[in-house]
Amino acid sequence: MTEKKKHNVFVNGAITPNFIADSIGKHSGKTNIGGHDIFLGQVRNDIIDDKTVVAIEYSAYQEMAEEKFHEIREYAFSKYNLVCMHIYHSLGVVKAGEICLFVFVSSKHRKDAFDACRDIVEQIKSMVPIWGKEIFEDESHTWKQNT
Amino acid sequence: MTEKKKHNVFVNGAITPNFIADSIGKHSGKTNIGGHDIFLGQVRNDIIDDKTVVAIEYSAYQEMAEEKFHEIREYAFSKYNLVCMHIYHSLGVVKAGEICLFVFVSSKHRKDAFDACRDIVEQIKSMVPIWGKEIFEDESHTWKQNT
Amino acid sequence: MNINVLFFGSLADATGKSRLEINNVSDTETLRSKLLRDFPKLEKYKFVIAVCKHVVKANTTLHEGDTVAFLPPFAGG
Amino acid sequence: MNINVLFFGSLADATGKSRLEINNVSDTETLRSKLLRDFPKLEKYKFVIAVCKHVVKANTTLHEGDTVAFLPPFAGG
Repeated sequence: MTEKKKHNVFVNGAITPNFIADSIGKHSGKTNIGGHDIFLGQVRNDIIDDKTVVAIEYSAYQEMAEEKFHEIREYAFSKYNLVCMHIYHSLGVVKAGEICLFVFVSSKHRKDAFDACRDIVEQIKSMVPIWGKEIFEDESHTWKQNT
Repeated sequence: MTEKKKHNVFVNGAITPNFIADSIGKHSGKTNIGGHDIFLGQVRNDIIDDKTVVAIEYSAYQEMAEEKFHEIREYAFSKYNLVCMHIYHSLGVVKAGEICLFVFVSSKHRKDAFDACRDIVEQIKSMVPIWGKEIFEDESHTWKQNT
Repeated sequence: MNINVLFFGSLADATGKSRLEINNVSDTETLRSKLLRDFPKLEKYKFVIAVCKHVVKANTTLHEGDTVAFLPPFAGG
Repeated sequence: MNINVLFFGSLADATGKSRLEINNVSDTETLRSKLLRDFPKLEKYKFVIAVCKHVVKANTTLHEGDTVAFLPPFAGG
């Protein structure tokens, strides 16, 4: 058990460009950072059986998800030489074109940020209990499947 | 010679978080995008021979740099399945903690954005005639060397 | 012995419930069999089982107050 | 025959000039030799030569009005 504080990962609804800008701006005091890698997941208007996805409604097993995000964080800091990292994921409805995932990794040299960011995104997709209900124009739905 | 318009890559001074937010926001209409990868280069306050870097002053052989950025862009679109990409690089003085490079790559599936973004950053560093004068507290300087 | 059962995502759709309490099941295999009898639709779904927030692959003994979650394939991001 | 010469970054520091015009040099090797005589400090610097915005590795014939740039190692990003 570590005493490191757990960060609040879940955000209600879409993650806005202004939220991302604020997050970037907060790093200007950390002058040992040379590179940031940011991954943003955006909701696509996929067409499934002739129906267009207009939004995804995200839900999670929150208590378990928070433990998993914490493990992913600890693992990333142990494996890569990072200055800091942040993960934000939407809950609730996110419309097509809006952002649902924001992974922000900062390091002295770019290689660590690139390697870690990609690794973290893959781990989020495979390890964290989050689901997405893909909502169509006619309000019917299907459950999102990750590839 | 392609007729594709050349994008304006150079920005005077630092690239601001608000500029990045505006750029992200402009992509909400492109609902075939599933993932964005963004690389940000930030000026570090490295210590060189006991003196601290407080800023980097960037200069470029602009006409040649613009051709190289164009080649990098064409290559990225031919090699990866991208929806769009943007590159911005500072000219002039950028203080430690401020952002000097913004590479923004968007694709349907995350793998293309990740692969292309990293490739583009490496190509910018190796192929584009840009130089950085590292300015110390006492106003003396040295020339930045890429690793 | 009381066990708290949670269903998420498509499994909550299939069962019409997001949580329920079950008595007198001693392990996860017994619980799985009972729920498949009560909710035959579950047969069609892929899922994993988490006991107290840890995914278990093998049959696992349950204790009073344990929370057992039925989790369809994750789809974050 | 007029050739435009450009110096960038540390090379502009070393020569004290960012551009100059040179007459009567027929190729890049002749130009390089002449500039190393005029600016002996350049000996200490690493650089590549670009003719009309293209880096040339081998000796290259020059034509009236060509721009030849002396480029120290790139350091963008």
